[in-house]
Amino acid sequence: MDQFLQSIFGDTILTHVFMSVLPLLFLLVCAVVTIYVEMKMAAHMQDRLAYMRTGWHGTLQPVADILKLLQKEDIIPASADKFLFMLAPYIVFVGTYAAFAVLPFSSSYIGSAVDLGLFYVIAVSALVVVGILMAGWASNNKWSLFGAIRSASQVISYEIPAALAVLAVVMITGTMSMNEITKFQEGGIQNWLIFGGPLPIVHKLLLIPVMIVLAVVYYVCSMAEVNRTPFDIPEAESELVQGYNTEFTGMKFAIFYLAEYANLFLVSAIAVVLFFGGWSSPFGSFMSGPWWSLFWFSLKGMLFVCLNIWLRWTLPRLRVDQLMYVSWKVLVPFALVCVVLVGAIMVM
Amino acid sequence: MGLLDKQFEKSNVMVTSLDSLLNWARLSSLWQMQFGLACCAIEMMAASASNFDMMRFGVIPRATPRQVDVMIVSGTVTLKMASRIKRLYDQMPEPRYVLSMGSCANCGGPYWEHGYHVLKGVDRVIPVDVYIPGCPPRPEALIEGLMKLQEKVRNESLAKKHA
Amino acid sequence: MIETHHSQPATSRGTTLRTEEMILNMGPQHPSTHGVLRLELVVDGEIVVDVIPHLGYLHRCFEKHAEQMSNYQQVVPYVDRMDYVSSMGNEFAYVVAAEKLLKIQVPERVDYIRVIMAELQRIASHQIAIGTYGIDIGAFTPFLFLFRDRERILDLFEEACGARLLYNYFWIGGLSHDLPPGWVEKAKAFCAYLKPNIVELNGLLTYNKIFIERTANVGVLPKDVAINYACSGPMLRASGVNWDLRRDDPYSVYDKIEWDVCVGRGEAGTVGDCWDRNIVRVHEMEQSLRIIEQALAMLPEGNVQAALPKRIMPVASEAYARTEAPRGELGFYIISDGTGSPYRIKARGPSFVNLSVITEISRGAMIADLVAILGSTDIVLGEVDR
Amino acid sequence: MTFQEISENLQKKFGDAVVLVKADAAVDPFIVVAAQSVCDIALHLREDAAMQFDYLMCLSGVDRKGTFEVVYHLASMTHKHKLVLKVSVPADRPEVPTVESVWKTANWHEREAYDLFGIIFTGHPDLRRILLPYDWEGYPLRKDYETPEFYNGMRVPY
Repeated sequence: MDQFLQSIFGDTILTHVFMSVLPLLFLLVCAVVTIYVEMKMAAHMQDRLAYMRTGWHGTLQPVADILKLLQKEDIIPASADKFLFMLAPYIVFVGTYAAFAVLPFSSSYIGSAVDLGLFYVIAVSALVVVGILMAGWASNNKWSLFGAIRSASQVISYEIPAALAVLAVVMITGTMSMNEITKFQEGGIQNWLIFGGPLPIVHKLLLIPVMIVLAVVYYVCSMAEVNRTPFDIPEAESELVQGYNTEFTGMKFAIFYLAEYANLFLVSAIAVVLFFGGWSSPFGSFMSGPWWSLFWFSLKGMLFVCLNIWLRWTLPRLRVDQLMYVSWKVLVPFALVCVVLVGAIMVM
Repeated sequence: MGLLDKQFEKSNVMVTSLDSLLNWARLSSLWQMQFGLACCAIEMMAASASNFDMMRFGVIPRATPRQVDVMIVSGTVTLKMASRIKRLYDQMPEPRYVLSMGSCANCGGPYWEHGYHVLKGVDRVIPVDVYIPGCPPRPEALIEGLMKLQEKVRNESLAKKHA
Repeated sequence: MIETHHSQPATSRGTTLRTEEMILNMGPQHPSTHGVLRLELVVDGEIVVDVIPHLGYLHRCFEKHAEQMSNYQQVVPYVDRMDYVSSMGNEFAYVVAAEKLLKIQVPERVDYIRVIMAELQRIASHQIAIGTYGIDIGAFTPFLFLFRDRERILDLFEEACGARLLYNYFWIGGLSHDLPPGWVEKAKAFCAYLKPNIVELNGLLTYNKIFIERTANVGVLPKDVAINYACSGPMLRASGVNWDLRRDDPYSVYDKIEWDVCVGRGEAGTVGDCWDRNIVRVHEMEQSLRIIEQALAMLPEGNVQAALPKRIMPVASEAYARTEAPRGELGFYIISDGTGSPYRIKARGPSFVNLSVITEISRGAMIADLVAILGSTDIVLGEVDR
Repeated sequence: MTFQEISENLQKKFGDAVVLVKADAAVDPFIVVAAQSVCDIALHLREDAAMQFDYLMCLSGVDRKGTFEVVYHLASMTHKHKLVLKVSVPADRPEVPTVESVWKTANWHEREAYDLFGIIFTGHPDLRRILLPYDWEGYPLRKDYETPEFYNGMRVPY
């Protein structure tokens, strides 16, 4: 892709701009589609139709929502910390966007093929929490503050098991580059890491149960990181009104809104890369190629997004202390044991 | 009224087509304030629930006044509550609309005569765009009121009105 | 899971490191105050140290209106609007009190129809209670499932009296309309329709692991406290008190019908916790279906307006009558001065009384628990404030 | 216990504090007691093993034009009997001792009676207005109440 663009534009700044805009484009499309899918899916689970009036079955609704939010008055509460208040949504968005840069969307496109891709994603997505904390603090609203503090404590606790799950994958593949991890799993569904990866059969059989546990651990953590039910306590509507974004209006809220759904896709995409073969086709070399890999990547990502939506609209919400319990007393020990097991199997 | 509303001296093709786009966005995404006052709130809930499903029209209940476009005053406004409603209205960003749902919010309803603690119509504290009669109005009536509001939004313009 | 009930608030334990308590205002516009209740919370981090309820945001002067009406029948529409989620239950209580004052014996058909309507209303009311409780805990879908079923009940009401929410159906000495033809069959069909849906509800919400974790052992209301605070209805029964006015102080024809009083047994945690209050409501829906089915089978023929008094003119006297409304003991104290207009009517609303215990049971809980406790008391502000 | 037995029990124990026993009332018979001893009588009614009125159903204020009445509707969950107890106080000094220490539920009921009638419950731990705003003037359920023209700048009448 790099070479392709360079052949068109030459080695100019334009190439780099184009390369960096692509993830943004992908992010926006993802967010808009996810918003629509969430509302429609939730509605159909609940014997409803939801959006019907904007385009075919309301397909243009997210566009209308964003366009409307653009027109809204921008209110900054009088007692808010104005600088942080204005900055917070952008920090959240930047955190999400930056993480999209290293996602391998397709076999021939990755925004930035960093060697430490996974490390980078974990580091950068923590920026989102900073933004949320800023938002909650700057609003000068007690409910927002509650949301922000809950969010910070939640993400800190859930990054640990998530990082452990990632660590196990890194131990198997021996690389932190997201593209390399995907390439490691190429060659069909049996080579995906959830099924033990392309290892000798004994290793594979031993790895499968461990990897399934790790995938579940990672997925649960990812739900917590994007603040979705049952882990949506930072914006628990019935408790904290809207949590950290209570005081945000118009475009600022729209940015939070988009970032939230983009984040949802991001964590699903990372799960796909780690355990489900990334952009690689489940049928080996059949249906593979740059465009097919983009298709597979999006499809797998959206499937996990849908799973998330399904869970969200089915389950109630946990309480703060129960949330911590799940993280520190359930997920961390499981992940630790799995990491040790993976190490033992790899040494074998 | 939006920020750009009535900012342009003259209407022209650009303004009118922008008008219709922006108005379309506004009217098809009327987020509603999730708060109920009295009996009408139950009918409002019924209107959002599966059988009537106001979300078909893009109406999503939001808990915070900062992110809503339309406030449905669903029920009796008491004198104690009136100042709160005023504050909630003030917290809403422009463009904002108010639906007065039910007789109590319109004019005091059955409490008009002896209700020493009832505000006789929410329009005494905040401006109202659409009044929905009924005690309580059926969900269908609420949806009708919503469509009247959409009609109103559809006719808004960025151009200044010339008398 | 972790026990969060500290008998002592955390601030009073530490002496060296003292944190500051925060005063938090919840309501009158808050998603989980079920209307316009305002709670002033003193919180220490997430832990609630004290709760000070402020009511009256929906004080619609019911008692003043009742005094100003020119006859007793005109009070019924205002009674409807007290607990607007269970209007039939309110009307029932009021007409029972007025008939006690006037010493009217209504035809048996009227009594049976009233029982059927009141029990249908109880189901509808509990459906809202459980549905909004689900929202409080964070589950949105059960709410919509319950509202879908509730619409069936409203259709039945609408067919009988023409209104969806506020009916003015029970008149003193009779009913405004007889049942339309075919109504009984539809009601029977509804009973058959609802039973599997209650099972589905239990699977989706009541026995959900997270729901149990959130509600069991939370907001425990001991038996003696419940009685001292005069709690009633599901709130009282969940605390293990076997008490139901339909059985223990019978009115209308409840003594001719067989059903079980549902009592909290502490299946998921302690007796009298939020989960018990919820499960009592679920079981009461089942029992109400039993009552409706029996009453439909026993429904006699007759003229529902045969006992309507020509002029309602009681002698100077006073009467207090109480009935088991969906939320508990709903009583009306009517004083007549011998004229056609009531001298004073006092409504004893179960929500008002049940809410008064909230401070007692939510000290030391977390904010999320407070929401759960408030939801489980199932208040309707129209009745709290009247 | 029947109403007869309860009233005899009270008369024996409290003598003059029982002002009136109206057993032949048209619907519910009632007992009127002296205001200053209502708390002791209430405690006795709750504690006496034969009566055990552990449940205060309702507490209402009534404006009798010249006097105020406070009406206590009691019930016993163990014996399943009921009793109507009344206290009558003059309108110029409407003071009744609180029964909050006997039945906690009386707390809010008494606040409501204070709010709407202006009856002062002496010894009440938290006697504030409950339904109306704290800065409301007058007691609306009194028969001579005039609805104010304005409240906080808002016109009250239609």
